[in-house]
Amino acid sequence: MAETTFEPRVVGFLCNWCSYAGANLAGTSRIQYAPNIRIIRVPCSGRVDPLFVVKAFQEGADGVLVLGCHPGDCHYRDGNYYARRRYNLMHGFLDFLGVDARRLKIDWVSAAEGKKFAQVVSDFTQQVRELGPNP
Amino acid sequence: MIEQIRATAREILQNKTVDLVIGYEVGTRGATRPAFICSADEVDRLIWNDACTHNLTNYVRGKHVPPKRDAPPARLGLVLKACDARALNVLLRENQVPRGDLYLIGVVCEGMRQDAGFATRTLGDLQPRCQTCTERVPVVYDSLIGERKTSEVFETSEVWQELDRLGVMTPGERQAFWDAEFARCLRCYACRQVCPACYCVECTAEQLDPEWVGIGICTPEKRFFHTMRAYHLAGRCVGCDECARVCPIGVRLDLLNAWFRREVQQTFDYQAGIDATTLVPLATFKPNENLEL
Amino acid sequence: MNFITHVQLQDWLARMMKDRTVIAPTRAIEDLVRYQPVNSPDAIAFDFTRTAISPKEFFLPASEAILTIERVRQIAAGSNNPEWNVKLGEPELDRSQVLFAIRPCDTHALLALDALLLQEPVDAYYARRRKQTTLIGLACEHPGATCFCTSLSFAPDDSNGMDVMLYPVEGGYALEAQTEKGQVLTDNLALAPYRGERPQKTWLPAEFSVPPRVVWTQLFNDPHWGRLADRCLSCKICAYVCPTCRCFDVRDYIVAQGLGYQKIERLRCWDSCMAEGYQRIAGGHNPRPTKAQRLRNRFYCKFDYYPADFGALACVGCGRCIEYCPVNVDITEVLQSVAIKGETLATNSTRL
Amino acid sequence: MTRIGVFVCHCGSNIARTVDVKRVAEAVGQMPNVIFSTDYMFMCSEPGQKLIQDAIREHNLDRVVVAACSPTMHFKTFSGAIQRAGLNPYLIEMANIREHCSWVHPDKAIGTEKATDIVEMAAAKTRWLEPLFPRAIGVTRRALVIGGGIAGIQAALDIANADVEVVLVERSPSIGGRMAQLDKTFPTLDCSGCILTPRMTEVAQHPNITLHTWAEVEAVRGFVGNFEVDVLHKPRYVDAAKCTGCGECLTRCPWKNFPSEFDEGMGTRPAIYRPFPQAVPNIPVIDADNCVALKSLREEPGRTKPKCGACSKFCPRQAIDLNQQPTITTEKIGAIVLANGFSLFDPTVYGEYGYGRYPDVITSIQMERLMNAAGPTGGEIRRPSDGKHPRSVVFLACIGSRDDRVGRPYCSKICCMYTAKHAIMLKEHDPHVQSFVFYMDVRAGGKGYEEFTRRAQEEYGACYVRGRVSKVYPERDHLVVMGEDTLMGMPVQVEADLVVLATGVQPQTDADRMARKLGISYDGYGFINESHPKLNPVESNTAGILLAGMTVGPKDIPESVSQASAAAAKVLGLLSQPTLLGEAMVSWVSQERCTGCFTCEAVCPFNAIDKVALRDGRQAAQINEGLCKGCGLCASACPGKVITSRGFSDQALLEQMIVLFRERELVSR
Repeated sequence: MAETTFEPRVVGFLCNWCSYAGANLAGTSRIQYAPNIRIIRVPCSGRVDPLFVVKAFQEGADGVLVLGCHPGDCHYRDGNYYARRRYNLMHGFLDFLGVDARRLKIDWVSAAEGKKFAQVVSDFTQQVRELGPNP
Repeated sequence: MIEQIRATAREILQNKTVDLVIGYEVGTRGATRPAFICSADEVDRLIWNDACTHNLTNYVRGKHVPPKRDAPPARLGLVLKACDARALNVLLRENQVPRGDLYLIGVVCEGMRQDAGFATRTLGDLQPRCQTCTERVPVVYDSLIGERKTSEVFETSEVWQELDRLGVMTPGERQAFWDAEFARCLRCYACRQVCPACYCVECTAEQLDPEWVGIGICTPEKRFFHTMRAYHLAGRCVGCDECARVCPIGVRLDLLNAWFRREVQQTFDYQAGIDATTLVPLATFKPNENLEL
Repeated sequence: MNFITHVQLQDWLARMMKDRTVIAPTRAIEDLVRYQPVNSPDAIAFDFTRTAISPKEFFLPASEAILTIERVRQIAAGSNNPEWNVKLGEPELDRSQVLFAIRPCDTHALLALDALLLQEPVDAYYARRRKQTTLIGLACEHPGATCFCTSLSFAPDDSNGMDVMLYPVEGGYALEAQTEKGQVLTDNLALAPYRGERPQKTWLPAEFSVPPRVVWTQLFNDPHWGRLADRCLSCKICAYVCPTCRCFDVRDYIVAQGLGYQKIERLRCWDSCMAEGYQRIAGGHNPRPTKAQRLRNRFYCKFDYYPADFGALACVGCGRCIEYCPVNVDITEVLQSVAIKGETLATNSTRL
Repeated sequence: MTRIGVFVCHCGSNIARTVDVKRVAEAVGQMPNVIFSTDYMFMCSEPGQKLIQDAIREHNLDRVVVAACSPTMHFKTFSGAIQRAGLNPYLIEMANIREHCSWVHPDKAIGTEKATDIVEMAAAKTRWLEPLFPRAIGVTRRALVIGGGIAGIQAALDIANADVEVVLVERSPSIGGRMAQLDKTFPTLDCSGCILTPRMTEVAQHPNITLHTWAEVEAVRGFVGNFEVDVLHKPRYVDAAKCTGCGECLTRCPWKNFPSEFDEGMGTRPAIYRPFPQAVPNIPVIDADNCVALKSLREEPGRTKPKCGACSKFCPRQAIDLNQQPTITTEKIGAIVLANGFSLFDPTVYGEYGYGRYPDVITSIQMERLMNAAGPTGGEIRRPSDGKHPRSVVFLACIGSRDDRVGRPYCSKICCMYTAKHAIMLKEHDPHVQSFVFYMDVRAGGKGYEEFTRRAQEEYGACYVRGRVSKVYPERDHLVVMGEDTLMGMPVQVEADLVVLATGVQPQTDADRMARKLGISYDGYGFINESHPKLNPVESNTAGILLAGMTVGPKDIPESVSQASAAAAKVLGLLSQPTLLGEAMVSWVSQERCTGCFTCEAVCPFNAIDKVALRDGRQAAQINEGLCKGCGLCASACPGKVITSRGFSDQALLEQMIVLFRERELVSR
């Protein structure tokens, strides 16, 4: 396949209470975004062991998005604070292992941020598209 | 120093403070190896030299768990270097052994040599971790043997330089570097077995439901295994570098762990094993911290 | 016996590389010589005593798909019920290979493995690789620091099992084809005959002898095993560098699936009795739960069970396990202490 | 082997317009384990649900995928449907092909491909779903109310009147809270004390209410229906059983000039005091920091007789007990109402207004005390510096409200109203007073509120100036207020005898600590998060902990009272059940593989990890299913991966990825 038609495969781990609901809102508001993302619903961004991300890259994902509630708004009080620490480390470590750091993004999307969700997904997909397939 | 170690071991064995002393002895073909001394008659086997590189805390859990149900757990005497003491603190913090069942013979360490602990090998230079070690005296002990000498401490070592060198590569180059390293790996799991902080009842790499890591001895599985191990050691690795020492084909595992140690130190101002109470950075948080994502 | 110079040897190897995979000792990293497929004679490391990893990986690969299973969903004409059709496949094996500069001890190990794996039921994958591989042996010049083959009554210049044997001599090698397979390879080499004597070396004298099986049987419950295992890490280094350790694990993996399609591979991978979970069976029971039992099994396998079952020692004295054990579990030390204990037992029993 | 049924919904044209529903159903039908797959116009309709139930019976299905809308929308519908067909209600997964696909991707080819993936992922996940059974939890029929302000009082009374026992914990010496400090209430100008004190007395006398004042909640353990609450009783140094509240001690105490907390520093109180005359309970408390007797005992080791003994000497009942120690009692509780109130913004942050430097710059709550007939001035409005009756009073609104610079971007909601009330009351007290109000906007939403603020301006002549004040500075015997009238577009200067800062509302200073004790979440300011801001406004996100009053955010009295009653209703609903059903999607520890490192315990936000000893003496973690909320933090933090997050197990999550990425080879039939 030619480089120009490369469509990245993006896995998104979305917390059930904020980001998944934010994606729902994007839907009810009919905000279009890049269709490349495949969403895995998790109870909390703190549920997403960074090893899932490592595994996703091993299995062939071109990009991984982890979205959770804004810090302080976690449905489970602290979950995203832990996620923030874990991904702060894991981001750098994947980069150290040679996975381009731009292939992993963690961000906060609330249930009210349908528009932001669409924006984050589209921007990230474009970024990964430019990076090309995950070697 | 050897005489003091023997005297202490003799005393704690004789007065029944401990059931077993774990130290070092002369092995075959010039090797120095771990020694397990059960009675005062045997203490003369104990030695101390610059090849006592093994991190003996690795044996603590195995020896402390009673072989038979209802048997009292063994009380252990342990010859302990500065780095080992930090590893012990990690075990203490993680409730793996009660402090009360241990008698710690701290030794002031002036650094260990490369290629130590193996039969027939000639000792090399000071190990990289020892070149930059500023600690030398264990953070925890019951009796301390030896005196702190003023020995030269290097600003940096080959490990940190290598980290810097890898740091300026492109992601692709780094991936190539690690692929070459992991390609050699045999999956003998010596790195895991020798690690005092790797004590899971069943390693994630060997679990079946789900099977995080397949049994295939191929680079993707090996890469995942080493990534997982390094991540699980984040904030827990004390940098004894035993994993790199024992690796029969020289995979640079010390670099993986050193990366996390440096990052954890810089981001969270945390060093594993300094005490036995502070939570590892990944098991705590500060609500208002500003972390790059 | 013919004489071949180093240059001629390199030419010969280069020619072989055209239609065969040539596996030869190479320097993988500094201080680590290992057999690897090579594309040029220049990559070959000649200055080695013994490689770090044994060449068994070219007969029993560390990881090999021994079976593929494809399932395809189909609906037969005139039927409404879908069925999953199963197609089995066997792996294609590598092309013919030449293993260059294999040491006699490693070939002894292959002979020992043959005793098990070529006996019914034959291990088809091993058998095929054995058949497809030509062994060019290289006699040892100096004993390595941990070598002890002579104590096991093996000779470091033994040509047994080799297809072609090379003996280092002044200015080159003395070459001798041992088998038909070897003959084919050496046939069109225009070599001068080797006039000298077959080189004789003085080898390390045997330091000990392997205790007889009866001693092993008597010592099975000796507390010594527990003390020996104290420092053992339960890692698999000894088994993975060993030329005769051959244990494996088999598991099925879905490697591809789509709608109406599934492809499964059956992987056979190295494993070792030193690992804690190796013996664990369904339901969780572990017949060898302690590392003392596991370490003991390693020695019993080599010197008691295997000789009894297959007639060959499962140790060839290569000394790799001694060299790479991080905690100095030294198989010669074990053998010697078993021998001494055996003698004590014998004296005691005669007294009685 | 699992037998999966897939049901793809058209949702009218909502899905079918941009997703080829039939093709999705057909494609997914080719997956291994998928036994049955079909599409239907409206799966959630009665016939749609019947279709699913029939298929379950006919094809012996044991897992169900419904590809339709978001699970937040219809999970309960379909979960109920399969349960009625005899399946465990947790053996279902919803594939969200509407919100996450058909509504956002107009291209039908793309939509169909993505929908197929989504349904495949769901089907892959169902293979790892297990039957789950929520546990029945016993319920203690007893409620705890934290905070004795009007919200707490109301909640306690409503619960107690339904014949349920209530424990009310208040940390100050008396209940009454902020409302007790107020003079009048807007917009009716009822006397605050007159309407509050009957309720306070009712609390004191209610047979179902146990009142603990001068007490604090120290620790909360357990879970809904089964809380254990440690209550710390601070020493009063007065034996409550003996004290009659005669007040003799108050008059006898020789040390009388400590600033009164209740009067916000405008008046004084003795070292032994009650906050205000109508205090409930009417039992004084000794200020341990300032009492000479207690100080002497504390600071001079060996001293047995205190330096001063005035109160004990004159107490007719010998009720003074200087040896009292703090005690902790443990209460068994079924549900908790948190009504711990609020604190007021500290206006010293605005240096330009001179609060704390100029005595005649006061806050509104101090103004309340000045106006109150029982206050330090006996209800006469005298300014603090020289006791003069002010002629010109300037009110500054939005002090610590709607101001990002001080971290308070929200509106405190009540300041506009109480400032209007002050302007009116000032005029009532003294017709010669002119008041000025500097405001940003007048926010007067509420019954009779707008009329009230207009009255302040129109009937009582308060001069409202729209604009921020830039500076307040003293000049001779008055203050000068410099500001800008943004409506007129010109700077203004007002000479004021008294400046009143309408300070905003903020969370209790220790709100975060309280939230952590209770295991509930709070926002960036420290206000407690509701479980849902619209639909569960009085529930926290921990079951069994309800919220009332300002702890959630700014509110006026009627709102606080109605929220308190709502919380009480929720408590009663909860406690009326003999048993409760717990969360089913909780974590589970495989104990034989647990190393006992208790990393899970460190990260669990709900204290749901118990330590248990195994038969071989090892310690292992165990999930308290009553406390666990199923967030899965423990599962992801466990280094040995021995914790399973039910409903979101590692297998289930991995399988969704794997089904996506294993090399695609589509074989058509």
